Amino acid sequence: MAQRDPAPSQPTAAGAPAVSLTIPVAPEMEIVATAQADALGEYIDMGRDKIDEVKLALVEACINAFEHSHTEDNQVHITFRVGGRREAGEWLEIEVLDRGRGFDTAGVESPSPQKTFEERRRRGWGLHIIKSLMDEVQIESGEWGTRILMRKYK
Amino acid sequence: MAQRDPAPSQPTAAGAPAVSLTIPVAPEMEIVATAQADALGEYIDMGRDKIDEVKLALVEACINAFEHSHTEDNQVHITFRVGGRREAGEWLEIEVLDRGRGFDTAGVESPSPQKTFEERRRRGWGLHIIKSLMDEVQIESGEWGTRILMRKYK
Amino acid sequence: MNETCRVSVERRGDVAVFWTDGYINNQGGEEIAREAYSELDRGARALIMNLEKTRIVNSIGISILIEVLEKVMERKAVLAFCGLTPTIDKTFRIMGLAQYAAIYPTEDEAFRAVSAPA
Amino acid sequence: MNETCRVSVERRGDVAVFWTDGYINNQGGEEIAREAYSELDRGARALIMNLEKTRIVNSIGISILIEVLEKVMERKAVLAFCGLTPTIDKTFRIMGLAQYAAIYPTEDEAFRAVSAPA
Ligand SMILES: Nc1ncnc2c1ncn2[C@@H]1O[C@H](COP(=O)(O)OP(=O)(O)O)[C@@H](O)[C@H]1O
Ligand SMILES: Nc1ncnc2c1ncn2[C@@H]1O[C@H](COP(=O)(O)OP(=O)(O)O)[C@@H](O)[C@H]1O
Repeated sequence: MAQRDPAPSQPTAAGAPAVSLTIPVAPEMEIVATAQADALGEYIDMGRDKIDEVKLALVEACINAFEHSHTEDNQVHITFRVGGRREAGEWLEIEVLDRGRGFDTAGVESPSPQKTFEERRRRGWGLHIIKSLMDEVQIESGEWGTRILMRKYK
Repeated sequence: MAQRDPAPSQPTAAGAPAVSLTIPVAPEMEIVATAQADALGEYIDMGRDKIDEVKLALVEACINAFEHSHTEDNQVHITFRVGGRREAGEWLEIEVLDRGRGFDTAGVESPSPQKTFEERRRRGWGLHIIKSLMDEVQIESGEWGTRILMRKYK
Repeated sequence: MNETCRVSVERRGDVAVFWTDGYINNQGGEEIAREAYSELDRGARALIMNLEKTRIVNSIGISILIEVLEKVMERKAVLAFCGLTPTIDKTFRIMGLAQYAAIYPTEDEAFRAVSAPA
Repeated sequence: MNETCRVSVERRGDVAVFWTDGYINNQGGEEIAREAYSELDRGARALIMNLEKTRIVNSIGISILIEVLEKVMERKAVLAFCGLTPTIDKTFRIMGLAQYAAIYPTEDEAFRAVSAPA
């Protein structure tokens, strides 16, 4: 693999117990990854519907990496952290990192039902869905790849 | 972390798609790990009962690492591979690696119901259970830590 | 790989009822679309999609369902969804699918609604 | 953390029926042991453990169940298990628990067996 700058590391929850998962770029591996979101959601007693929201956001982040990133290592790196004041955790945070070609985050056009139905531009909803379903989302992208950090409170 | 020899690497299934999971040494993280065995078992359409056997073997390998290894990095590294002739995979292989102090694998006494009940030595079943539930098991241990490689066919 | 969505269809007069089971991604969406177009070709006037056994529909899957919805509208037929989890319901609303297709809690309600004389 | 095993107990005459729900590890095992000893102290002559809502019992959990079984035998009471998954059944047989405790498919069968006059 070519040398590149490392991804910026600013763990918002340093010290929180982390579970890291690396999945290959392959069909339906995004669903395999959601099993971990499920297990950690249950670990902090997050409700079923919120866990489903987290799982869909994770699916969207993974399929973006699969489809758009052209990663060099053919992998997507996911880190799960739980934390908060109470022992068992108050939030679940997921970082999805690909070492792909990145994109201009400011240049992404916002989707709308009108564009979708009237102009028949049906794609382009992934990032919007992620932002709608998670409580906090940070997206960073550059030549080193793309990193989405998202958090959901119980 | 101190420099150590790396664990011997002899992936029996090089090239097979791998999912890697790192969990912290913390209560019930072994159950969080089983979610991945579940998902990958389902991915290759392994039957429910066999998946349960794989999950228990994984639990035993994790709690051994938690309890006995005194790992330096406070983590357990798990790699899942699926493979075989057919596209969707015929087996699930799990490698559980800790960077702990290791143990003398030849020196472990075999358990038996008699020792358990008559001599009241009730522990010491973990490795035996792993070997009973999985189709193939390799255990390597040394100063670098311990590595259990186990495979189950569909 | 049994995550792949299974689709079954039953015809009741000019209503076709679809049941999905599992993850709806591009593949699952295309499977649904194939079945839907074949029912429209066979004269179905209403399609009901019962998603109660599906917990995740990704945005690609939804984009295909939107394509199906557009075809349904072109044919002057109707499309109704039922059995949506709160998350799927929310996503359908975000993407505007709920503005053009009807969403009912249960299959019975969907069936009564699409069978009512216009 | 809701993986932790929940244990509930119901007394029927001198039989105590236990239901577990979730993973039985050291903590879950100790919870069961506490409840079991309290039932023995309150004169139970038979304990039935229905594990149908438990899919994993680890070897530490089993070692605690074996301790409970030994206490039960010391008191000349009996212990019966039911609702075991094939994997739990297999592990109980490997560790010899099945040689000293009875295993029944269903709670009814276990209840009939332990209630039968000796
Ligand atoms: N991980 C990524 N790597 C490279 N480009 C990405 C990544 N994620 C998103 N993008 C870019 O952002 C655009 C919008 O993404 P998204 O909102 O998920 O919609 P869609 O995937 O349907 O295009 C994509 O078309 C792509 O150009
Ligand atoms: N990952 C490990 N690191 C260090 N020692 C281990 C590890 N796994 C097993 N052992 C050693 O092997 C012994 C037998 O393990 P096991 O059969 O699982 O039974 P138990 O954990 O109940 O003792 C342990 O007591 C320990 O000394």
